[in-house]
Amino acid sequence: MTTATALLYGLGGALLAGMALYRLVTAADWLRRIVAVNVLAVGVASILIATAYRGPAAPADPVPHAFVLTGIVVLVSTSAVALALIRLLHARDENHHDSR
Amino acid sequence: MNAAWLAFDALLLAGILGVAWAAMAPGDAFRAIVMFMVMGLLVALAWVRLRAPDVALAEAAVGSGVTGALFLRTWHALPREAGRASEATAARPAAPRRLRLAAFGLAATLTGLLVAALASLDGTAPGLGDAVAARLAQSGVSNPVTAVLLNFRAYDTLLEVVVLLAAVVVVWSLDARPAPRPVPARGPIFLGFARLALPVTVLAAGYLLWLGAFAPGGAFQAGALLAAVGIVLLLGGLYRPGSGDRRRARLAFGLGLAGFAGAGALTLGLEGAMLRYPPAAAKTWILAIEAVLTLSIAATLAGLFLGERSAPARTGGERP
Amino acid sequence: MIQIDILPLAILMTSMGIAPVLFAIPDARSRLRTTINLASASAKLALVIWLSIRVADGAVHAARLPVMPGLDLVLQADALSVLFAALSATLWLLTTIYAVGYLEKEPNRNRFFGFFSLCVGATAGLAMAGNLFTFLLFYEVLTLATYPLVVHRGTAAALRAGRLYLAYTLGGGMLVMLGTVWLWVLAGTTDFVPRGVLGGLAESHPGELRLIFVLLIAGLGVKAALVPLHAWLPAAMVAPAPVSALLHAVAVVKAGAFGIVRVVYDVYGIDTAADLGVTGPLAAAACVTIVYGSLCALAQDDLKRRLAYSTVSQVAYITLGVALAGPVAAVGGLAHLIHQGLIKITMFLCAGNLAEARGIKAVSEMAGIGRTMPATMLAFSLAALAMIGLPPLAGFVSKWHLAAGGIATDQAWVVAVLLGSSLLNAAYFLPILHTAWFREPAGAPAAAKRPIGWMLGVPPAVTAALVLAAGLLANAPFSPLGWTRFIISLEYS
Amino acid sequence: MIPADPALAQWPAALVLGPVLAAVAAFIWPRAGAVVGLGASAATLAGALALALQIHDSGPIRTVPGGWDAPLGIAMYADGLAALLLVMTAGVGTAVALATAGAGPRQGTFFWPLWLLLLGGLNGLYLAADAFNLYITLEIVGLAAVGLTALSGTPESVRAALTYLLAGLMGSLLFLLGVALLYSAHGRVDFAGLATATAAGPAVSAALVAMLVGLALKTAIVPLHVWLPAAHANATPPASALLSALVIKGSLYAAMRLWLAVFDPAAALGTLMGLLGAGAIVWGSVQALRAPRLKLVVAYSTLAQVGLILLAFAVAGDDAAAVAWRGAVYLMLAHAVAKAAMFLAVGRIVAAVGHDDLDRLAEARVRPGPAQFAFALAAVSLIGLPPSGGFVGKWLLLEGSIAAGTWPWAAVIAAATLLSAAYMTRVLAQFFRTDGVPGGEIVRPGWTRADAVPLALALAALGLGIAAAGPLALLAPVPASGVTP
Repeated sequence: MTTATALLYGLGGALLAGMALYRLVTAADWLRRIVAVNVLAVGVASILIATAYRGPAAPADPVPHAFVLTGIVVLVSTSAVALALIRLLHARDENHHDSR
Repeated sequence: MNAAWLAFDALLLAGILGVAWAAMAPGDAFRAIVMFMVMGLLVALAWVRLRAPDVALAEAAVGSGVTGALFLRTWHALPREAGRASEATAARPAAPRRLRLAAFGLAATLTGLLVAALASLDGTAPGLGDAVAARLAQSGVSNPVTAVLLNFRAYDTLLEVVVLLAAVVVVWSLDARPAPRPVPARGPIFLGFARLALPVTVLAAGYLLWLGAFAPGGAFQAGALLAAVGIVLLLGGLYRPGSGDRRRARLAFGLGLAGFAGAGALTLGLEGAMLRYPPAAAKTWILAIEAVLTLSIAATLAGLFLGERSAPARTGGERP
Repeated sequence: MIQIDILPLAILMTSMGIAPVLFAIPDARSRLRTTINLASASAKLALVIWLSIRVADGAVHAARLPVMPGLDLVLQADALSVLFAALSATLWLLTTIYAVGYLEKEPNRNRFFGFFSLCVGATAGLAMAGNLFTFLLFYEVLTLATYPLVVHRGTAAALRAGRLYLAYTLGGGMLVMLGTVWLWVLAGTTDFVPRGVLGGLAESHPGELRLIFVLLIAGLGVKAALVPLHAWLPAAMVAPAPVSALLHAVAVVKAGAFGIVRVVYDVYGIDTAADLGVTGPLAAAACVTIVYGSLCALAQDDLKRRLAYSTVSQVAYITLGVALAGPVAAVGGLAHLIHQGLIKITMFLCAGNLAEARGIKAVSEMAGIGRTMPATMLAFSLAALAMIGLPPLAGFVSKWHLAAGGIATDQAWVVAVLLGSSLLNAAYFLPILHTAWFREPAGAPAAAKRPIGWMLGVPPAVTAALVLAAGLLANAPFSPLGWTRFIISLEYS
Repeated sequence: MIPADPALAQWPAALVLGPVLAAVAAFIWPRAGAVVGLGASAATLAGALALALQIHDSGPIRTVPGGWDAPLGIAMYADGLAALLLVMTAGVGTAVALATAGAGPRQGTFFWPLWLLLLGGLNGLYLAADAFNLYITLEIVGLAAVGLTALSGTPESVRAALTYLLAGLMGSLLFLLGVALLYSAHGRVDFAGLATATAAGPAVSAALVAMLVGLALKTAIVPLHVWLPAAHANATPPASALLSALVIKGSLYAAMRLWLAVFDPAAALGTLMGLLGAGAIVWGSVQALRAPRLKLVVAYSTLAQVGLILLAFAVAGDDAAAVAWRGAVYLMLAHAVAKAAMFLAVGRIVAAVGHDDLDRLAEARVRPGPAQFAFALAAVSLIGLPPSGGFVGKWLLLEGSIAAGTWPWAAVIAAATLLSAAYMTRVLAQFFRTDGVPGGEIVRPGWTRADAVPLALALAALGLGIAAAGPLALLAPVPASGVTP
């Protein structure tokens, strides 16, 4: 890591990833797990953005930025699918209850 | 100066970590979602701080905004009586102690591994910043991130649009579901706000798209804004999809990818390499692709939000 | 690279190629199926006869298809191939006739005959395999094609037997595969060459070669029913009679014994094998099997079980002949490959007829059956006497050579084993004959279940005649003994 | 920029663009889905075969879409290994598509765009020579696979899809984490550059671990397999066929490619992979032996088969490892063809019998002979008995481990064979058993056209054991090939 700032955010990303992994494994409901996955992604993004940082004066490396941008779109797509599945699963459960 | 900034960074990071922890903590789901959205905004702030304004915009608009909206929509669909998204969607009851310990071990390992890895880096890896800068003039745009996304590594972006389409195909394939709950009536304030805000947002989206060529912004950020417009329109009942609109929606979803991949095929034929633009016309190609993408991304994000069957027009008791 | 030779391919395809056709023919169209079956079996027999003439003339017939780098699927006919191919082709024709009659009304005949021809095709492949790799391929195909036949009846007992069969034979196949791969890694070839392919490896890697030998022989010993790898064979007698014939005479146990012959002669070479000191233990294993199988046979009342244990014992003669490492004994062992096949198929077909005609399955139920079914019992008796080794029947010829070979190689103890075994043979076969011919039926004779038509009657009669001929005409050039001498003259040149 | 022969350069890109464009078409015009899907699958197969022939004759092809060379741009790289998997995917996919085209329209509407997206994603994955590019293709594959899982619409399948999605998502994020670390360490993510980059510090090791764990999650390597049985056993038959035949191969291939071309893993890590493989063999087999449902047996067998393939990671030594890798790839190929046949056959059996309860199969009055026959033939290849692709793969794996002198792996391979024989026999015995049918005649329906595809695939799995010389010739340089020709 080039600068203290970058290192700081990199380590922050590592912590975020660890926290998210812990919650991902222990979470009791699906919604919370999807939140945790999103936090995990922020942790990864943090490492990438920190890598790109070249100090306050120099322009940052745009390639990791492009990676993160892509990752954000990929993640929102995947989250949307997961949430749609959760809704469907719930609707099924509810139907099941109604039919009883 | 430097120390002050470092203190700010540390504070911001602490805030992000705290909010993230709260967002993932058990308890009220609504609060968790709000915390998550707040985290997105703080993260965006951090990205600005790290000179990544494009990413900050995307994080705010997509990572926090659209994802947050998706969460809220799901939260709304979950049963009230069960405290919304605790038991009803529970994969299993609260984690037993052994599992918590194991999870802690895993998490600690991951963090430790990452810390060791990051600490070992000495910053000698040059990265590709110089390479981008050296070729920026040939790329057709002056915003380096846009140059990477739509020229140097446009193939990645093409595949990213494939992911987006795949997501909407899957969401729409989950259609054999019962009638969704009727959308609650929106109050006059909401509608008034909507009438005022929408044209402004559309303008802002167009500006972002155009801006992306030389400053932070671009198709994805603009698309997210436009998607917000669409969602507000649909939620407020200001626009009611008709029966033929589902076909039109599919067309809109597919259009971006069709355009992008079509450009890929065209360049493959013309230039002998997928997405190698004719050097003189690179900017035209990029802007054309971005324009199509913006519209399609907006439609797709809205489509992801709404799903196939839950367009408000269909909730008025048409289903038995 | 690819080498095409019509003759071996045709011999293979006359049985394997028709299997898909047989699968596709609906059960009801039995005449079409029988026509195809008999036409192919006859054609194959004719082709094998032609092949034997060609091979006797010294012609080389080889087809080759590369499968993996350096490893080819090779069908190459030599004198030893012809011996086995002729046996299986002859018996296939007869067994097919028998099976058509036997299964006249049963369901799933398309499946049965499809797999039956696959089995026989695999046997032809085994006979003509030009290297150990090809042999392994057909060895496993044989296992797979036999399983549906063993479980054909679909009963719990049949499935149990099938499971046991698969457990043993697939385990054995795995051992053969391990040995083959190891040999390939070590020697860089798996070709069958008279007097072996190992060259100088015997000096440089004796330990590994001994281990490979153990792997190969243990794997092949499963099908050859060497004790203690034999338990599947008596269990498999729940299968229909034609399948028993297939297991005991035409294909399966013969495949194991034939493989042992190939490994000792054409992979290791008899001299190398003897130098490595592996033939002695093999001979000992064979002797144990001979005696143990006979002792077990004594204790069985169920006729097919008794015959099964007899097979365990008799097939080990072949192994013994090879393991004695001398030309005379080898002639005896190889000739027994044919003789035992002819004898045992006669007995199983007769046993099948007894069960079909009168429902007789145990020795104790056979009292007086010689009078009600004289033709069947005559064939059976001839075979039993041949197996005991009564001159001039086929069994005598092989045993004589084995004993002479033992003496010639200074292993006179073999004579004692053979005498003991013959006495035991007599002890479990003669009571059957006595019961059948001389005992009065205990009660009323069992009612006839169904008539024995020509399809069930002729095949055992023919094989019995062959047993007689193989003994009487042992010195004719194309007799089993004559052909065996020709083979051995090549291996011990 | 490198001047590429345009005729060659177009193949890899076209193999990605074609299915993607077809997916859009199939999505926009659902009614044309089957026509578009079948046409695009067949065309992709033709293209993949042409590419394979080209590579066979003139060596690997490397192209740079966009005209910007790596590391700034993205390279696509097609060698024999990639070509083989391209052909496998398009071939199996076309067969499954044929089988699906006959099924009802309900399934067709979304099946076609999902399958075509999967096809495009997998093609991109095989051709990727860039870690980030690989990540996106993995996401495409993952999403399409989740869509296919949920296609049957049953609550079980939806739940399975959700679990699968979450596992896959976690896997991709771990993979992305690895990419981030690689970029941090080396400032580039192209395979060729990463392979030659020096200094394998903690960051690179951490990247390797993160990527492998992520891919292991997606490949369902025991103990990260919990999502697989439910997902594969509750999807529709064509979806199950695609999921088990192709989808897990994508991430497995990615792991293989990284292992061979990018990283230089320590021998101990290889041994660990081998141990994981052995564990997967035992666990998968034992579960398959105990599973109450036919589809579950088939799903669990996938775990064991993947474990077998993992053994190649453990074989060291230049020549021995090369042989073992060829065996592993061939096992992937054989497994794809045979498992697709098996799931389609199971679909036919369930359709005829009405359930897939293993203990009650022997009581079924209806015996769909052709489908059972296809199942049995596929089982032969999965067990690894000759003549079948599974046998060839197993032989090479065995040859590699014996040549390397690593006897324990050879023993594991032998045990895997016998275990797989045991659980397959458990199923076959139910087909043959007839004395459990309570009264009445057994009905044996004859051939129908729907039996053709599973049977053809099963026969193809056997054919791979005879016609192995061609595919193996493509693999001849593995693993010597990096990503720069």
